[in-house]
Amino acid sequence: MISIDNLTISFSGKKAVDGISLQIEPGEILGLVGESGSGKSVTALTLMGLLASEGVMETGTIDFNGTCLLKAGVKPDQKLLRSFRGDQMSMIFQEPMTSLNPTMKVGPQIDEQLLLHAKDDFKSAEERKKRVLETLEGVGLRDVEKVYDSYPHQLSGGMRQRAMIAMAVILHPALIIADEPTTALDVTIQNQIVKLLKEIRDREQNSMIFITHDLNLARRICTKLAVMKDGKIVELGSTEEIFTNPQTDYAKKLIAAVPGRKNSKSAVHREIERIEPILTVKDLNVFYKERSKKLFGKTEHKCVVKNADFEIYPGETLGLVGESGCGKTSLCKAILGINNDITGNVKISTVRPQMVFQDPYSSLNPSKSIGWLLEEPLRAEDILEKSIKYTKETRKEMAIDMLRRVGLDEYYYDRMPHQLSGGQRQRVSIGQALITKPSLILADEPVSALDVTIQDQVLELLESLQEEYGLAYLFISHDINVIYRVSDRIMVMKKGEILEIGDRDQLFDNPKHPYTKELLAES
Amino acid sequence: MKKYLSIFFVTLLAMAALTGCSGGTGESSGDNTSNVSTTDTTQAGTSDNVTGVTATGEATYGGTVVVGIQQDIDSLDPHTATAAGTKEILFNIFEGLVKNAPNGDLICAVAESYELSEDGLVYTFTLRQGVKFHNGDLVTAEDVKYSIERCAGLLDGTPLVSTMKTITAVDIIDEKTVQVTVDSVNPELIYSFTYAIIPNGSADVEGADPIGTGPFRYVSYTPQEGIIVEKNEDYWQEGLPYLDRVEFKIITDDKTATLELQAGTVQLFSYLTDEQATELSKTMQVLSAPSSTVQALFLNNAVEPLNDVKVRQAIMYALDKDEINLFVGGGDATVISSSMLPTLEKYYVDLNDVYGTGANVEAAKQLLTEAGYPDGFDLVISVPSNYPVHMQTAEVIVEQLKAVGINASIDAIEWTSWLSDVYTNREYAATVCALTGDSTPGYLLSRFVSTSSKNFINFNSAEYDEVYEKVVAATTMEERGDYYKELQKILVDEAGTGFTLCIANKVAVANNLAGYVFYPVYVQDMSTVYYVAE
Amino acid sequence: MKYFIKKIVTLIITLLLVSILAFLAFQIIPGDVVHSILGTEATPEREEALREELGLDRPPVERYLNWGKDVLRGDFGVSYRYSKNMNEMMPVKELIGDKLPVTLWLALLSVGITVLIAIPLGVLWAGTKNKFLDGVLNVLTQTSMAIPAFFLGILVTYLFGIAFKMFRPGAYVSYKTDFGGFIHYLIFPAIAIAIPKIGMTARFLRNSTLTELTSDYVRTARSKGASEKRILFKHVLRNAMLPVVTFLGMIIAEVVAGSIVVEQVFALPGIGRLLISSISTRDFPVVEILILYITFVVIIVYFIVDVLYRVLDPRIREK
Amino acid sequence: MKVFNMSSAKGKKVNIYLIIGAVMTGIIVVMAIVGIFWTPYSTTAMSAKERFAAPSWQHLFGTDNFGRDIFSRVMKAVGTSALISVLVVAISAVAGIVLGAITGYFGGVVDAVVMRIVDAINGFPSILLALVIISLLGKGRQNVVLALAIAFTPSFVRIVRGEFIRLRDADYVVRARLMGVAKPRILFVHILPNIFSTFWVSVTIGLNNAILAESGLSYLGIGVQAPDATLGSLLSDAQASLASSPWYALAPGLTIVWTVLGVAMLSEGIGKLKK
Repeated sequence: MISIDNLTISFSGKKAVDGISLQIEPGEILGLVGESGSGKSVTALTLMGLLASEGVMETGTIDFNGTCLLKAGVKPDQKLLRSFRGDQMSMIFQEPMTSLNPTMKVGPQIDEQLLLHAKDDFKSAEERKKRVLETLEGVGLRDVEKVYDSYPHQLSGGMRQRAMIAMAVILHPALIIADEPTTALDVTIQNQIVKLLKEIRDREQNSMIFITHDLNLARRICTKLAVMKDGKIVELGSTEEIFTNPQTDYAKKLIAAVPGRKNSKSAVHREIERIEPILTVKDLNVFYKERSKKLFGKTEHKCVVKNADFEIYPGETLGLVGESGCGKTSLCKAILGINNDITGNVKISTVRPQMVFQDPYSSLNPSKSIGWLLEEPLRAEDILEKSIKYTKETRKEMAIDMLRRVGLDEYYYDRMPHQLSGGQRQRVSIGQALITKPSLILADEPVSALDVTIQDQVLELLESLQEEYGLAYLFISHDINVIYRVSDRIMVMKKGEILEIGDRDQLFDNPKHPYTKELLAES
Repeated sequence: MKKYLSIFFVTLLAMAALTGCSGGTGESSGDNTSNVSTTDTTQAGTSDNVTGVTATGEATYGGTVVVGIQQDIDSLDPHTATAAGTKEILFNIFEGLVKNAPNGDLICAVAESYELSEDGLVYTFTLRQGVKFHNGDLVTAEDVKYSIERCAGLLDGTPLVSTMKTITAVDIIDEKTVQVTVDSVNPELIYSFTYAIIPNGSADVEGADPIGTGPFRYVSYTPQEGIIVEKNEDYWQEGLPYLDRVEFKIITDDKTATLELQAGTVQLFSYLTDEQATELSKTMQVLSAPSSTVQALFLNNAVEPLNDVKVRQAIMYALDKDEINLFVGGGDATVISSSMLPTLEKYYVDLNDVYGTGANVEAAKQLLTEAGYPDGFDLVISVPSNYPVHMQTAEVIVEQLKAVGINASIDAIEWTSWLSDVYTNREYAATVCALTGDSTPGYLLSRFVSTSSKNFINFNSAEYDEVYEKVVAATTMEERGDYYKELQKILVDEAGTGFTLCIANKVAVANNLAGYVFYPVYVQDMSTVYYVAE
Repeated sequence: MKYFIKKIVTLIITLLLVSILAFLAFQIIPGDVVHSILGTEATPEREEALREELGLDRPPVERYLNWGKDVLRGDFGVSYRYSKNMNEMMPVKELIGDKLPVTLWLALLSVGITVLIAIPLGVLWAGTKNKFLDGVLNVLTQTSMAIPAFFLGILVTYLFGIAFKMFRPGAYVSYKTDFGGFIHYLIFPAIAIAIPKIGMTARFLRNSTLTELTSDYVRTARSKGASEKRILFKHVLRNAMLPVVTFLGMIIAEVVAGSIVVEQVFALPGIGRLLISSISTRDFPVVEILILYITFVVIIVYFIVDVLYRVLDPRIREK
Repeated sequence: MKVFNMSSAKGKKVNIYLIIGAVMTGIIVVMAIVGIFWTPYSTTAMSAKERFAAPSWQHLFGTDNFGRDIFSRVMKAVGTSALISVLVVAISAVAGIVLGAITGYFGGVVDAVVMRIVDAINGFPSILLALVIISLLGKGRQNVVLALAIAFTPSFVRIVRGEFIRLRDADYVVRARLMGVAKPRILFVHILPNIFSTFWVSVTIGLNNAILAESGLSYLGIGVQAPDATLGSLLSDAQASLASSPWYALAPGLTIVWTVLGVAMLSEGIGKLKK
């Protein structure tokens, strides 16, 4: 058994993990759930003996099947740790692309595990290769010889994560730690990976720690849950127990915030008057230039959005769902006129529609203050429209007013973006989009990068602003649950084509396209 | 009634000795200059002024010496080469009918003797028997005719040597006698016969290597690296040269030169800066003798305010030549005041008293006030930046002029810019540089005639021009000598230009080398240099 | 293939531009080649004759076009200044061809020394946890970059030449006569060139290694139980070297174009010194071709680096 | 009664680079500024008696071949060198920003043309460039600056261009475009401030390189005009008497190393401060 006893980790005096104790039994999948910064990953990395050098283990011990791996105040035995890592316990990371060495072929990277811990068990490199190939097959990869000789970037995200998993399981470790293993993947792939992990557990009967911020996911895979907040375990119990009967307020709040059809607050069907569309897209094709590799080959225009045909009415939210690379963002850019390589028609009956981006860290200019950022659209408008004249004071007033509307205090006016949390940034971002009062907002995955509770708050904000201003949204997300919550109508896209468009409930109750069905399967 | 030319033929310092020609045989310069003797007591060849201790010991034959030179070769054609630095090397490969001797005399080379007709218009050269070119051929009268005609422009109309323009005909009398006819008398013309004798037609043969009759024969030349010569086994002066091989290595940077001398890569280097001399004297022999250059702060007499004689005189008073000597010449230079090499004692007058060799600030200030510049003026001194000596001199002069209120500044320019802007186009106010004298005493004075194309200071004195005309008309060197003194005086009184120093030519020589001989002209004779037996 | 064509077109345009700029420069700068050749003994007649001989009496545009025509035909002309023998001037091709091996070998040696020392040093530096060593290396590399090239040359000469007597300053032997001696002599100027480059490269590699050490795949390797040494050499080094390749390319381009100052200090007859002396004597045919050569080399080296980068980085290779 | 908060003072890590860098650079700056108004001895007055005097209390760094006080000359030269290198970097950085921003952001034909010119300048010998500029604009320190600035511009253009290519499609830039912000404002108000951390590094390196490049020009004889001196020209002059009076070379040599180290430390310190 692996037991963590009274573990406290601090970074330059600040406690990241605060006196937690955990036990993991063989065959058990323990879910570590909580929002970012709650100490989940730090706990896992400490267990692996990979705590960054700035981290200090203040109290506690970690015991692995009777061997004391780490003890506060005692210098860790690196040699011992190394012999355990990979062999007895292994880890699967969130980003399979960056977590694999980009300049090393996949096969040798997996082979390294054998070289490090089980070199003597194999007579030759061929034998090791055979074992690697077997393992690759075991994680559901086909054409394993080719995978063996591929560089990470030559594989798809799902394949990469499978390779990562192969690396983790090849030595049959007693413990596998999976840190957000599916977050970076598309929904359909996510489901496959979860299935695979379950299969491995069933086959090997090893313990697993599954770290996730996604409660829906945790519920599907974990046998036991530990809910973490601010470095502490606030609730520990079997998955069903916690979901059906959460004890603490935080757990309750967390579960309530999970978007989903069953607990959606705005599940009420709204009546929208659809008379004059605010946006009409007709026969829209969006192209992407691709240079030919051949000599004198013409530059190819790759069609990334095919024959898009839809409209959005004032006050309405059109949800757009699809996997990464399906053309959602290209469609957005075409509508906004950023990409001009299009055919077809886009008609917008409002001035300057604005956009809210996914990443609140890159959508705010890091070198400007919040006040400046909120006023900038006004300054631009001032120059563009002769009829509008803002004084310095009115601009400031408007900015502060907008700060309040997006739920931020006045003093944020002078703050810099890096001083704000992700949720706060996204609020500023929304405020910046709204300050010139456009009636159409394109929101590209606006809550995907946020924690569940924050996600919930931002969605609420968007909803209330819609009410207030009568806004129309084109809301893009890969998360079917979020889409369900916000949309009046839903549009499903795959490989540049709109497969299906329809009323939310109709679409959910009665999906026509098989792909839609697949998407909805796990919601 | 022909006299032996040697009677007329005057060298720099002495009446030409008959021996110089008729008796000028192999042993003449073999063991130094004493044999090249003369009847004249004023024989003041540079050898007297040489300072520094030379190695002593038995002379040996053989060996290679690497000589550092500061400029690249500008031409391998001895008739078209113009740079002093090239001529000084070609001296070892080529010889004329006559050739310079260390004491300033001319000795016969390819010619055995010569005569000048009484009217001074016909030169008759008798060729030395058995002189061979480096290709093994004997020198013939045809070769001599060809060479002289080429220099005089009789072949294609463009004279390559301007002083030889006066030659109207070159006739072969017999196979060992050549007669040269000129259209006007010029007692200094004989110096032009130092120009090389080359094989007939050789300059027109494509791809021809330089072939001469000198002590060394040409082996190879590589741009930027240098020129290599080897011993001429058939050299007519018996016993010369000592060395088997001489490599002239181009080292443009004085600091690099110092390093290579210290390391022993280079065994001989002339025209050292004072700093180099100081630095090298610890490990090498440093010989010193007056050079054949006159350094000056040249003033453009045609520009404001330097066109005012009083301003120029004020500058003369402001110059502290002793201080310049100390800073730049290491105290070993000769302070001069006019355009004549002090080594040409017969023609040189010491005019240092006119303005003094130290600074006279009061006199300078008063003259400036009289000229209407009581507060001084701005003066830009253009200096060729590749000459550290001139750059340093200019720096000292700037300070000296500051003392009398003249606000001088230095404009360091490239040599080529200097040639174009300062020397040819005369677009400058002042410059520091040095003029190289040749063996004709009048050469350095001729360039201040107002109409001369070389009068780059725009000196304009009717009196000077008048006297110079008399020089041209004079048929003897004695007569000319008196006029030369007069010219020097006028140049000083008019304060045409601020002559400063005849800088000492300091030569670093490896400790095991001896026999280095200084010449009053810009040559580097390697034929007498030898390794001392251990 | 299209990539190559594009690169070649760029190269041609740049070369054209450079040749025009150099030609214009010679129109502007003072100093006349005719004066430079004839020196202080010039007479107006000889000046004129020479000007005609060199074709300098033609209008500038015509001169440039003639020059361009000749170059396209492969005739680079002859030097205005350097003689080949009694009556021929040195063909530019021969002149440069003679100097080129010196510069190229010098470049090769200095880059070799740089790579040999800087790469282990940079990795060692990134790997060390010793604060003192870190500080010492920091100051040392910084200092190596702060010393002017000519002074470094003098220091190397004093140290290796005068003090240790490992070579004789100035005793350069041509590659034609004694190749071994040639290389032996070249090592020391190469050291003088390499010292600041070692400092730069080691710093660069150290920083890029430190950056790589924080990446996710390093964490993965650690989680596999790989030792720090293995991680450094097996995983990080290749990735950390990628940006260093570009950086080294810049250095190579720089030294292949001629190390003017070091060539001067060590009296090496290379491209850099030829360029300087040809500029100062206004030897236009030589300068033009040299500048074209330098530009050509710089662009080609950048191009090779680009290709090399593609080979080394499988991610870019496929794009 | 005052409450002393010891923990904050103790807990904060001392930025050693910043302190050492600031002290080293500070000394140089003070020397340069004082040097403008006062030096212990005249920097030009010569003294035949005191040629090549060894360092002493009268002459801290000794005297040179003209008997001038080397310490005074170094003081003055520090200012000149610093001024030249700051101006060179300032001019080339500004040119680099403008050209790099335009080429990087817009790409296309402008980019192709400007980059070809940049390539051309890269291959162009800076000596010839310096000569051209001096012939066009005459002599003077300012033209050394201009020549070096032109030679330095290509590297800045490259760096800025790269950064602008990286940032031109950043979300906040896209947003600014959607707001209808004018192009120049996007370039210089929205994007520019965000490249400064990268840019700062090249500016520091540039300051260093400018000092070195100027000394290279001095060595080749086209730097500042005597008796004006820079650290590089002093060092170049001092070489002639390196063996007999090594202090002459040591004084400017060490000052260069000191200055460059100081600036490097300071910039490293500032870098750490930002983190």
